[in-house]
Amino acid sequence: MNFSLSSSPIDAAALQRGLADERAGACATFEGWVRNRNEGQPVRSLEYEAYAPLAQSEGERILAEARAKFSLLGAACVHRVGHLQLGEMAVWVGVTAEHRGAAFDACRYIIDEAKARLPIWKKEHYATGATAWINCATRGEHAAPTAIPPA
Amino acid sequence: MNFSLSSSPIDAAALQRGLADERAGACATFEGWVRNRNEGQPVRSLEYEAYAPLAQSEGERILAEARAKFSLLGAACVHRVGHLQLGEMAVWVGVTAEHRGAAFDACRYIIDEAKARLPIWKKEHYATGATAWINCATRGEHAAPTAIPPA
Amino acid sequence: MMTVSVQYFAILREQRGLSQEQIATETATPAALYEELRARHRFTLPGDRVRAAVNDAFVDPNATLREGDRVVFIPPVAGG
Amino acid sequence: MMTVSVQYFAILREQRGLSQEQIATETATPAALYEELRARHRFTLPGDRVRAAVNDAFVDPNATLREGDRVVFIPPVAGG
Repeated sequence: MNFSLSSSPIDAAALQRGLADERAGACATFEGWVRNRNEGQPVRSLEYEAYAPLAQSEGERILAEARAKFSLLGAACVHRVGHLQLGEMAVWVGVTAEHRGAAFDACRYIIDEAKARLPIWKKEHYATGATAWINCATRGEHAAPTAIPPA
Repeated sequence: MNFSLSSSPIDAAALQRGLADERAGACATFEGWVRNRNEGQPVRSLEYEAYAPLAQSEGERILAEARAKFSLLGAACVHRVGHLQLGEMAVWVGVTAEHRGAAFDACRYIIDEAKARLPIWKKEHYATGATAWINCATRGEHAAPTAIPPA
Repeated sequence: MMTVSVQYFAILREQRGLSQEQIATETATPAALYEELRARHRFTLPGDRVRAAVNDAFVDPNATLREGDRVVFIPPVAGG
Repeated sequence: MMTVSVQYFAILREQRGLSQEQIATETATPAALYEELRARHRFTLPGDRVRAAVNDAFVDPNATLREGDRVVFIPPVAGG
Protein backbone atom coordinates (compact mmCIF):
# COMPACT_ATOMS: atom_id res chain seq x y z
CA MET A 1 0.00 0.00 0.00
CA ASN A 2 1.77 3.15 -1.04
CA PHE A 3 1.23 6.58 -2.44
CA SER A 4 3.79 8.94 -3.88
CA LEU A 5 4.28 12.13 -5.83
CA SER A 6 6.76 12.07 -8.68
CA SER A 7 8.51 14.91 -10.50
CA SER A 8 9.79 12.52 -13.20
CA PRO A 9 7.84 10.35 -15.67
CA ILE A 10 5.86 7.53 -14.05
CA ASP A 11 7.21 4.04 -14.78
CA ALA A 12 3.93 2.15 -14.88
CA ALA A 13 5.53 -1.20 -15.73
CA ALA A 14 7.81 -1.03 -12.69
CA LEU A 15 4.93 -0.02 -10.44
CA GLN A 16 2.84 -2.91 -11.69
CA ARG A 17 5.70 -5.37 -11.17
CA GLY A 18 5.77 -4.13 -7.58
CA LEU A 19 2.22 -5.45 -7.19
CA ALA A 20 3.11 -8.98 -8.36
CA ASP A 21 1.55 -11.51 -5.98
CA GLU A 22 0.87 -15.19 -6.63
CA ARG A 23 -2.36 -14.94 -4.67
CA ALA A 24 -3.71 -12.29 -7.08
CA GLY A 25 -6.04 -13.24 -9.91
CA ALA A 26 -6.85 -9.68 -10.95
CA CYS A 27 -4.95 -6.45 -11.51
CA ALA A 28 -6.86 -3.31 -12.47
CA THR A 29 -5.03 -0.13 -13.38
CA PHE A 30 -6.02 3.39 -14.25
CA GLU A 31 -3.86 5.96 -15.99
CA GLY A 32 -4.75 9.60 -16.40
CA TRP A 33 -3.18 11.10 -19.53
CA VAL A 34 -2.72 14.71 -20.59
CA ARG A 35 -5.18 15.18 -23.42
CA ASN A 36 -5.20 17.76 -26.15
CA ARG A 37 -8.54 19.38 -25.38
CA ASN A 38 -10.50 20.37 -22.31
CA GLU A 39 -14.06 21.59 -22.62
CA GLY A 40 -13.46 22.38 -26.27
CA GLN A 41 -10.20 24.31 -25.90
CA PRO A 42 -6.97 23.04 -27.50
CA VAL A 43 -4.45 22.29 -24.74
CA ARG A 44 -0.67 22.40 -25.27
CA SER A 45 0.62 21.23 -21.89
CA LEU A 46 -0.25 21.01 -18.20
CA GLU A 47 1.37 21.99 -14.94
CA TYR A 48 0.63 20.11 -11.75
CA GLU A 49 1.44 21.65 -8.41
CA ALA A 50 1.00 19.81 -5.10
CA TYR A 51 0.97 20.67 -1.45
CA ALA A 52 3.25 17.73 -0.88
CA PRO A 53 3.01 16.82 2.82
CA LEU A 54 -0.79 16.93 2.82
CA ALA A 55 -1.08 15.21 -0.58
CA GLN A 56 1.10 12.43 0.78
CA SER A 57 -0.93 11.89 3.94
CA GLU A 58 -4.24 12.22 2.11
CA GLY A 59 -3.08 9.79 -0.59
CA GLU A 60 -2.10 7.26 2.05
CA ARG A 61 -5.46 7.75 3.74
CA ILE A 62 -7.31 7.05 0.47
CA LEU A 63 -5.34 3.83 -0.08
CA ALA A 64 -6.05 2.73 3.48
CA GLU A 65 -9.75 3.41 2.96
CA ALA A 66 -9.72 1.30 -0.21
CA ARG A 67 -8.03 -1.51 1.67
CA ALA A 68 -10.69 -1.34 4.39
CA LYS A 69 -13.63 -1.25 1.96
CA PHE A 70 -12.54 -3.86 -0.59
CA SER A 71 -10.87 -7.25 -0.45
CA LEU A 72 -7.45 -6.28 -1.84
CA LEU A 73 -3.98 -7.73 -1.97
CA GLY A 74 -2.17 -4.56 -3.05
CA ALA A 75 -2.81 -0.97 -4.08
CA ALA A 76 -0.60 1.88 -5.19
CA CYS A 77 -0.99 5.37 -6.61
CA VAL A 78 1.53 7.82 -8.05
CA HIS A 79 0.71 11.38 -9.09
CA ARG A 80 2.97 13.53 -11.25
CA VAL A 81 3.94 17.09 -10.43
CA GLY A 82 5.63 19.57 -12.75
CA HIS A 83 5.15 20.46 -16.40
CA LEU A 84 3.65 17.66 -18.54
CA GLN A 85 3.31 17.39 -22.30
CA LEU A 86 0.40 15.92 -24.29
CA GLY A 87 0.11 12.17 -23.84
CA GLU A 88 2.14 12.08 -20.63
CA MET A 89 0.83 10.14 -17.66
CA ALA A 90 -0.44 12.40 -14.87
CA VAL A 91 -1.59 9.72 -12.46
CA TRP A 92 -1.32 5.95 -12.11
CA VAL A 93 -3.45 3.70 -9.92
CA GLY A 94 -2.93 -0.06 -9.65
CA VAL A 95 -4.83 -2.55 -7.54
CA THR A 96 -4.52 -6.32 -7.12
CA ALA A 97 -7.09 -8.68 -5.66
CA GLU A 98 -8.06 -12.31 -5.78
CA HIS A 99 -11.12 -11.39 -7.84
CA ARG A 100 -11.81 -8.73 -10.42
CA GLY A 101 -14.85 -7.13 -8.81
CA ALA A 102 -12.85 -5.84 -5.85
CA ALA A 103 -9.98 -4.78 -8.11
CA PHE A 104 -12.20 -2.66 -10.37
CA ASP A 105 -14.21 -1.15 -7.52
CA ALA A 106 -11.11 -0.23 -5.53
CA CYS A 107 -9.28 1.20 -8.54
CA ARG A 108 -12.20 3.46 -9.28
CA TYR A 109 -12.62 4.43 -5.64
CA ILE A 110 -8.98 5.46 -5.43
CA ILE A 111 -8.96 7.64 -8.55
CA ASP A 112 -12.33 9.22 -7.70
CA GLU A 113 -11.17 10.11 -4.20
CA ALA A 114 -7.74 11.20 -5.39
CA LYS A 115 -9.26 13.64 -7.85
CA ALA A 116 -11.67 15.00 -5.27
CA ARG A 117 -9.38 15.20 -2.27
CA LEU A 118 -5.68 15.46 -3.04
CA PRO A 119 -4.35 19.02 -2.69
CA ILE A 120 -3.06 19.08 -6.26
CA TRP A 121 -3.75 21.80 -8.81
CA LYS A 122 -3.65 21.78 -12.58
CA LYS A 123 -2.82 24.71 -14.82
CA GLU A 124 -3.68 24.30 -18.46
CA HIS A 125 -1.59 25.98 -21.14
CA TYR A 126 -3.68 26.61 -24.24
CA ALA A 127 -2.71 26.83 -27.88
CA THR A 128 -3.55 30.53 -27.68
CA GLY A 129 -0.83 31.12 -25.09
CA ALA A 130 -3.39 31.69 -22.34
CA THR A 131 -3.37 29.62 -19.15
CA ALA A 132 -5.96 28.69 -16.54
CA TRP A 133 -5.97 27.04 -13.14
CA ILE A 134 -8.68 24.39 -13.51
CA ASN A 135 -11.70 24.71 -11.19
CA CYS A 136 -10.48 28.10 -10.01
CA ALA A 137 -12.36 30.26 -12.50
CA THR A 138 -14.50 33.01 -10.99
CA ARG A 139 -16.91 35.63 -12.36
CA GLY A 140 -18.99 32.85 -13.93
CA GLU A 141 -16.61 31.47 -16.56
CA HIS A 142 -15.82 27.79 -16.42
CA ALA A 143 -12.28 26.81 -17.29
CA ALA A 144 -11.92 30.01 -19.24
CA PRO A 145 -8.43 31.46 -19.55
CA THR A 146 -7.69 33.67 -16.58
CA ALA A 147 -4.46 35.19 -17.80
CA ILE A 148 -2.91 36.01 -21.13
CA PRO A 149 0.84 36.37 -20.76
CA PRO A 150 2.51 39.48 -22.14
CA ALA A 151 3.54 39.03 -25.77
CA MET B 1 -10.35 -2.06 -31.80
CA ASN B 2 -8.77 -5.46 -31.81
CA PHE B 3 -8.87 -8.85 -30.22
CA SER B 4 -6.29 -11.60 -30.43
CA LEU B 5 -5.24 -14.92 -28.99
CA SER B 6 -1.57 -15.33 -28.09
CA SER B 7 0.49 -18.44 -27.50
CA SER B 8 3.40 -16.38 -26.15
CA PRO B 9 3.58 -14.07 -23.11
CA ILE B 10 1.44 -10.95 -23.39
CA ASP B 11 3.42 -7.71 -23.73
CA ALA B 12 1.10 -5.38 -21.85
CA ALA B 13 3.35 -2.34 -22.23
CA ALA B 14 3.40 -2.69 -26.03
CA LEU B 15 -0.36 -3.18 -26.14
CA GLN B 16 -0.90 -0.09 -24.05
CA ARG B 17 1.44 1.97 -26.22
CA GLY B 18 -0.77 0.89 -29.12
CA LEU B 19 -3.66 2.71 -27.46
CA ALA B 20 -1.79 6.03 -27.19
CA ASP B 21 -4.05 8.85 -28.33
CA GLU B 22 -3.71 12.57 -27.58
CA ARG B 23 -7.48 12.85 -27.29
CA ALA B 24 -7.53 10.31 -24.43
CA GLY B 25 -7.63 11.44 -20.81
CA ALA B 26 -8.18 7.98 -19.34
CA CYS B 27 -6.78 4.50 -19.83
CA ALA B 28 -8.20 1.62 -17.81
CA THR B 29 -6.64 -1.82 -17.98
CA PHE B 30 -7.44 -5.22 -16.54
CA GLU B 31 -5.04 -8.12 -16.27
CA GLY B 32 -6.03 -11.64 -15.25
CA TRP B 33 -3.15 -13.45 -13.55
CA VAL B 34 -2.67 -17.15 -12.79
CA ARG B 35 -3.08 -17.39 -9.05
CA ASN B 36 -1.87 -20.06 -6.69
CA ARG B 37 -5.24 -21.17 -5.31
CA ASN B 38 -8.72 -21.74 -6.63
CA GLU B 39 -11.57 -22.50 -4.28
CA GLY B 40 -9.10 -23.52 -1.62
CA GLN B 41 -6.96 -25.85 -3.73
CA PRO B 42 -3.26 -25.12 -4.33
CA VAL B 43 -2.72 -24.60 -8.07
CA ARG B 44 0.62 -25.23 -9.81
CA SER B 45 -0.14 -24.12 -13.37
CA LEU B 46 -2.95 -23.63 -15.90
CA GLU B 47 -3.65 -24.67 -19.44
CA TYR B 48 -5.83 -22.55 -21.70
CA GLU B 49 -7.34 -24.06 -24.83
CA ALA B 50 -9.34 -22.03 -27.35
CA TYR B 51 -11.61 -22.72 -30.27
CA ALA B 52 -9.69 -20.09 -32.17
CA PRO B 53 -11.92 -18.99 -35.09
CA LEU B 54 -14.98 -18.57 -32.90
CA ALA B 55 -12.99 -17.01 -30.04
CA GLN B 56 -11.66 -14.48 -32.52
CA SER B 57 -15.05 -13.51 -33.95
CA GLU B 58 -16.71 -13.47 -30.53
CA GLY B 59 -13.86 -11.36 -29.10
CA GLU B 60 -14.23 -8.86 -31.92
CA ARG B 61 -17.99 -8.80 -31.35
CA ILE B 62 -17.48 -8.00 -27.65
CA LEU B 63 -15.13 -5.11 -28.48
CA ALA B 64 -17.62 -3.75 -31.02
CA GLU B 65 -20.39 -3.94 -28.41
CA ALA B 66 -18.23 -2.01 -25.95
CA ARG B 67 -17.58 0.64 -28.58
CA ALA B 68 -21.32 0.95 -29.24
CA LYS B 69 -22.28 1.14 -25.56
CA PHE B 70 -19.57 3.47 -24.24
CA SER B 71 -17.83 6.60 -25.45
CA LEU B 72 -14.41 5.12 -26.26
CA LEU B 73 -11.35 6.06 -28.23
CA GLY B 74 -9.71 2.63 -28.26
CA ALA B 75 -10.13 -0.89 -26.89
CA ALA B 76 -8.10 -4.06 -27.14
CA CYS B 77 -8.08 -7.52 -25.59
CA VAL B 78 -5.56 -10.36 -25.76
CA HIS B 79 -6.10 -13.82 -24.29
CA ARG B 80 -3.34 -16.35 -23.75
CA VAL B 81 -3.53 -19.97 -24.81
CA GLY B 82 -1.18 -22.76 -23.79
CA HIS B 83 0.43 -23.74 -20.50
CA LEU B 84 0.84 -20.86 -18.02
CA GLN B 85 2.78 -20.70 -14.78
CA LEU B 86 1.80 -18.94 -11.54
CA GLY B 87 1.84 -15.17 -11.90
CA GLU B 88 1.62 -15.21 -15.70
CA MET B 89 -0.88 -12.98 -17.43
CA ALA B 90 -3.82 -14.92 -18.88
CA VAL B 91 -5.77 -12.00 -20.29
CA TRP B 92 -5.24 -8.29 -20.88
CA VAL B 93 -7.90 -5.68 -21.56
CA GLY B 94 -7.12 -2.01 -22.24
CA VAL B 95 -9.52 0.81 -22.97
CA THR B 96 -9.00 4.51 -23.66
CA ALA B 97 -11.58 7.27 -23.48
CA GLU B 98 -11.78 10.98 -22.98
CA HIS B 99 -13.18 10.43 -19.49
CA ARG B 100 -12.61 7.76 -16.87
CA GLY B 101 -16.22 6.65 -16.35
CA ALA B 102 -16.50 5.23 -19.85
CA ALA B 103 -13.02 3.70 -19.63
CA PHE B 104 -13.80 1.81 -16.40
CA ASP B 105 -17.26 0.72 -17.50
CA ALA B 106 -16.06 -0.54 -20.87
CA CYS B 107 -13.04 -2.34 -19.42
CA ARG B 108 -15.29 -4.19 -17.02
CA TYR B 109 -17.86 -4.94 -19.70
CA ILE B 110 -15.19 -6.46 -21.94
CA ILE B 111 -13.68 -8.75 -19.31
CA ASP B 112 -17.08 -9.81 -17.99
CA GLU B 113 -18.31 -10.70 -21.46
CA ALA B 114 -15.01 -12.31 -22.44
CA LYS B 115 -15.16 -14.62 -19.44
CA ALA B 116 -18.77 -15.53 -20.08
CA ARG B 117 -18.70 -15.91 -23.85
CA LEU B 118 -15.30 -16.71 -25.37
CA PRO B 119 -14.94 -20.40 -26.25
CA ILE B 120 -11.83 -20.80 -24.09
CA TRP B 121 -11.30 -23.49 -21.48
CA LYS B 122 -9.04 -23.67 -18.47
CA LYS B 123 -7.49 -26.78 -16.99
CA GLU B 124 -6.02 -26.42 -13.54
CA HIS B 125 -3.02 -28.48 -12.49
CA TYR B 126 -3.00 -28.95 -8.72
CA ALA B 127 -0.13 -29.44 -6.33
CA THR B 128 -1.43 -33.01 -5.82
CA GLY B 129 -0.83 -33.83 -9.49
CA ALA B 130 -4.56 -33.93 -10.24
CA THR B 131 -6.09 -31.75 -12.94
CA ALA B 132 -9.55 -30.37 -13.62
CA TRP B 133 -11.33 -28.57 -16.46
CA ILE B 134 -12.91 -25.60 -14.72
CA ASN B 135 -16.73 -25.39 -14.84
CA CYS B 136 -16.91 -28.88 -16.35
CA ALA B 137 -17.27 -30.87 -13.14
CA THR B 138 -20.24 -33.22 -13.03
CA ARG B 139 -21.69 -35.52 -10.38
CA GLY B 140 -22.09 -32.56 -8.03
CA GLU B 141 -18.46 -31.67 -7.33
CA HIS B 142 -17.41 -28.12 -8.04
CA ALA B 143 -13.92 -27.64 -9.40
CA ALA B 144 -12.92 -30.94 -7.88
CA PRO B 145 -10.13 -32.84 -9.58
CA THR B 146 -11.55 -35.03 -12.32
CA ALA B 147 -8.45 -37.02 -13.12
CA ILE B 148 -5.37 -38.19 -11.28
CA PRO B 149 -2.62 -39.05 -13.72
CA PRO B 150 -0.95 -42.46 -13.43
CA ALA B 151 2.04 -42.39 -11.07
CA MET C 1 -27.65 -40.38 -43.47
CA MET C 2 -25.18 -37.51 -43.80
CA THR C 3 -21.59 -36.87 -42.89
CA VAL C 4 -20.41 -33.97 -40.75
CA SER C 5 -17.06 -33.21 -39.19
CA VAL C 6 -16.92 -32.85 -35.43
CA GLN C 7 -14.16 -31.04 -33.60
CA TYR C 8 -13.56 -31.56 -29.87
CA PHE C 9 -12.03 -29.23 -27.30
CA ALA C 10 -11.00 -29.45 -23.67
CA ILE C 11 -12.83 -32.07 -21.62
CA LEU C 12 -14.62 -33.47 -24.69
CA ARG C 13 -11.33 -33.81 -26.59
CA GLU C 14 -9.83 -35.72 -23.69
CA GLN C 15 -12.87 -37.95 -23.21
CA ARG C 16 -13.06 -38.68 -26.93
CA GLY C 17 -9.29 -39.16 -27.23
CA LEU C 18 -9.01 -37.15 -30.43
CA SER C 19 -9.55 -33.63 -31.75
CA GLN C 20 -11.57 -34.19 -34.88
CA GLU C 21 -13.46 -36.90 -36.74
CA GLN C 22 -15.91 -37.42 -39.56
CA ILE C 23 -19.30 -38.71 -38.35
CA ALA C 24 -21.99 -40.40 -40.43
CA THR C 25 -25.24 -39.76 -38.63
CA GLU C 26 -29.00 -40.04 -38.96
CA THR C 27 -29.47 -37.16 -36.51
CA ALA C 28 -30.62 -33.78 -37.81
CA THR C 29 -29.65 -31.31 -35.09
CA PRO C 30 -26.62 -30.53 -32.92
CA ALA C 31 -28.61 -31.50 -29.82
CA ALA C 32 -29.47 -34.93 -31.20
CA LEU C 33 -25.97 -35.48 -32.52
CA TYR C 34 -24.49 -34.64 -29.13
CA GLU C 35 -26.74 -37.19 -27.43
CA GLU C 36 -25.66 -39.82 -29.94
CA LEU C 37 -21.97 -39.07 -29.37
CA ARG C 38 -22.40 -38.77 -25.64
CA ALA C 39 -23.89 -42.25 -25.43
CA ARG C 40 -21.18 -43.69 -27.70
CA HIS C 41 -18.22 -42.06 -25.92
CA ARG C 42 -19.59 -41.67 -22.38
CA PHE C 43 -19.14 -37.89 -22.27
CA THR C 44 -19.81 -36.72 -18.72
CA LEU C 45 -21.35 -33.35 -19.62
CA PRO C 46 -25.13 -33.46 -20.08
CA GLY C 47 -26.45 -31.89 -23.27
CA ASP C 48 -27.92 -28.89 -21.48
CA ARG C 49 -24.42 -27.79 -20.43
CA VAL C 50 -22.98 -27.90 -23.93
CA ARG C 51 -23.47 -25.25 -26.62
CA ALA C 52 -23.05 -25.86 -30.32
CA ALA C 53 -21.28 -24.09 -33.15
CA VAL C 54 -21.57 -24.90 -36.84
CA ASN C 55 -19.06 -23.59 -39.36
CA ASP C 56 -17.46 -21.39 -36.69
CA ALA C 57 -20.64 -19.64 -35.51
CA PHE C 58 -22.82 -20.30 -32.48
CA VAL C 59 -26.10 -22.01 -33.44
CA ASP C 60 -29.29 -23.05 -31.72
CA PRO C 61 -29.02 -26.65 -30.51
CA ASN C 62 -32.08 -27.45 -32.62
CA ALA C 63 -30.75 -25.91 -35.84
CA THR C 64 -30.77 -28.18 -38.90
CA LEU C 65 -27.48 -29.85 -39.73
CA ARG C 66 -26.38 -30.10 -43.35
CA GLU C 67 -24.01 -32.43 -45.16
CA GLY C 68 -20.43 -31.37 -44.66
CA ASP C 69 -21.10 -29.04 -41.70
CA ARG C 70 -18.25 -28.52 -39.26
CA VAL C 71 -19.75 -29.02 -35.81
CA VAL C 72 -18.18 -28.07 -32.50
CA PHE C 73 -19.65 -28.85 -29.08
CA ILE C 74 -18.69 -26.20 -26.56
CA PRO C 75 -18.28 -27.22 -22.93
CA PRO C 76 -18.84 -24.56 -20.23
CA VAL C 77 -16.24 -21.88 -20.91
CA ALA C 78 -13.68 -20.57 -18.43
CA GLY C 79 -11.59 -17.87 -20.05
CA GLY C 80 -9.93 -15.02 -18.17
CA MET D 1 -1.82 39.82 17.76
CA MET D 2 -0.05 36.62 16.74
CA THR D 3 2.22 35.52 13.95
CA VAL D 4 1.53 32.58 11.67
CA SER D 5 3.21 31.43 8.49
CA VAL D 6 1.10 31.21 5.37
CA GLN D 7 2.00 29.09 2.35
CA TYR D 8 0.41 29.71 -1.06
CA PHE D 9 -0.18 27.30 -3.93
CA ALA D 10 -1.42 27.54 -7.48
CA ILE D 11 -3.72 30.47 -8.21
CA LEU D 12 -3.19 31.96 -4.75
CA ARG D 13 0.60 31.76 -5.11
CA GLU D 14 0.39 33.56 -8.43
CA GLN D 15 -2.02 36.23 -7.16
CA ARG D 16 0.09 36.80 -4.05
CA GLY D 17 3.34 36.72 -6.01
CA LEU D 18 5.15 34.58 -3.46
CA SER D 19 4.99 31.10 -1.92
CA GLN D 20 5.26 31.81 1.75
CA GLU D 21 5.19 34.66 4.24
CA GLN D 22 4.92 35.42 7.94
CA ILE D 23 1.70 37.22 8.84
CA ALA D 24 0.98 39.15 12.01
CA THR D 25 -2.78 39.07 12.46
CA GLU D 26 -5.57 39.83 14.88
CA THR D 27 -7.77 37.16 13.29
CA ALA D 28 -8.41 33.94 15.18
CA THR D 29 -9.54 31.47 12.51
CA PRO D 30 -8.48 30.37 9.02
CA ALA D 31 -11.74 31.73 7.59
CA ALA D 32 -11.15 35.18 9.06
CA LEU D 33 -7.49 35.18 8.11
CA TYR D 34 -8.40 34.30 4.51
CA GLU D 35 -10.84 37.21 4.32
CA GLU D 36 -8.14 39.55 5.62
CA LEU D 37 -5.61 38.33 3.05
CA ARG D 38 -8.17 38.23 0.28
CA ALA D 39 -9.00 41.91 0.81
CA ARG D 40 -5.32 42.84 1.04
CA HIS D 41 -4.19 40.89 -2.04
CA ARG D 42 -7.39 40.85 -4.13
CA PHE D 43 -7.61 37.06 -4.30
CA THR D 44 -10.36 36.15 -6.75
CA LEU D 45 -11.55 33.00 -4.96
CA PRO D 46 -14.29 33.61 -2.41
CA GLY D 47 -13.73 32.09 1.02
CA ASP D 48 -16.37 29.42 0.54
CA ARG D 49 -14.31 27.88 -2.29
CA VAL D 50 -11.12 27.65 -0.27
CA ARG D 51 -10.33 24.97 2.31
CA ALA D 52 -7.77 25.37 5.07
CA ALA D 53 -4.96 23.25 6.42
CA VAL D 54 -2.95 23.93 9.56
CA ASN D 55 0.34 22.19 10.22
CA ASP D 56 -0.21 19.88 7.22
CA ALA D 57 -3.69 18.65 8.18
CA PHE D 58 -7.10 19.76 6.95
CA VAL D 59 -8.95 21.85 9.54
CA ASP D 60 -12.37 23.39 9.95
CA PRO D 61 -12.34 26.98 8.63
CA ASN D 62 -13.46 28.11 12.08
CA ALA D 63 -10.74 26.25 14.00
CA THR D 64 -8.68 28.37 16.40
CA LEU D 65 -5.31 29.52 15.09
CA ARG D 66 -2.31 29.48 17.40
CA GLU D 67 0.96 31.38 17.39
CA GLY D 68 3.41 29.82 14.96
CA ASP D 69 0.83 27.75 13.05
CA ARG D 70 1.65 26.95 9.43
CA VAL D 71 -1.49 27.81 7.49
CA VAL D 72 -2.29 26.77 3.91
CA PHE D 73 -5.34 27.92 1.94
CA ILE D 74 -6.39 25.26 -0.54
CA PRO D 75 -8.03 26.37 -3.80
CA PRO D 76 -10.39 23.94 -5.54
CA VAL D 77 -8.27 20.87 -6.36
CA ALA D 78 -7.83 19.35 -9.79
CA GLY D 79 -5.59 16.32 -9.54
CA GLY D 80 -5.75 13.39 -11.90
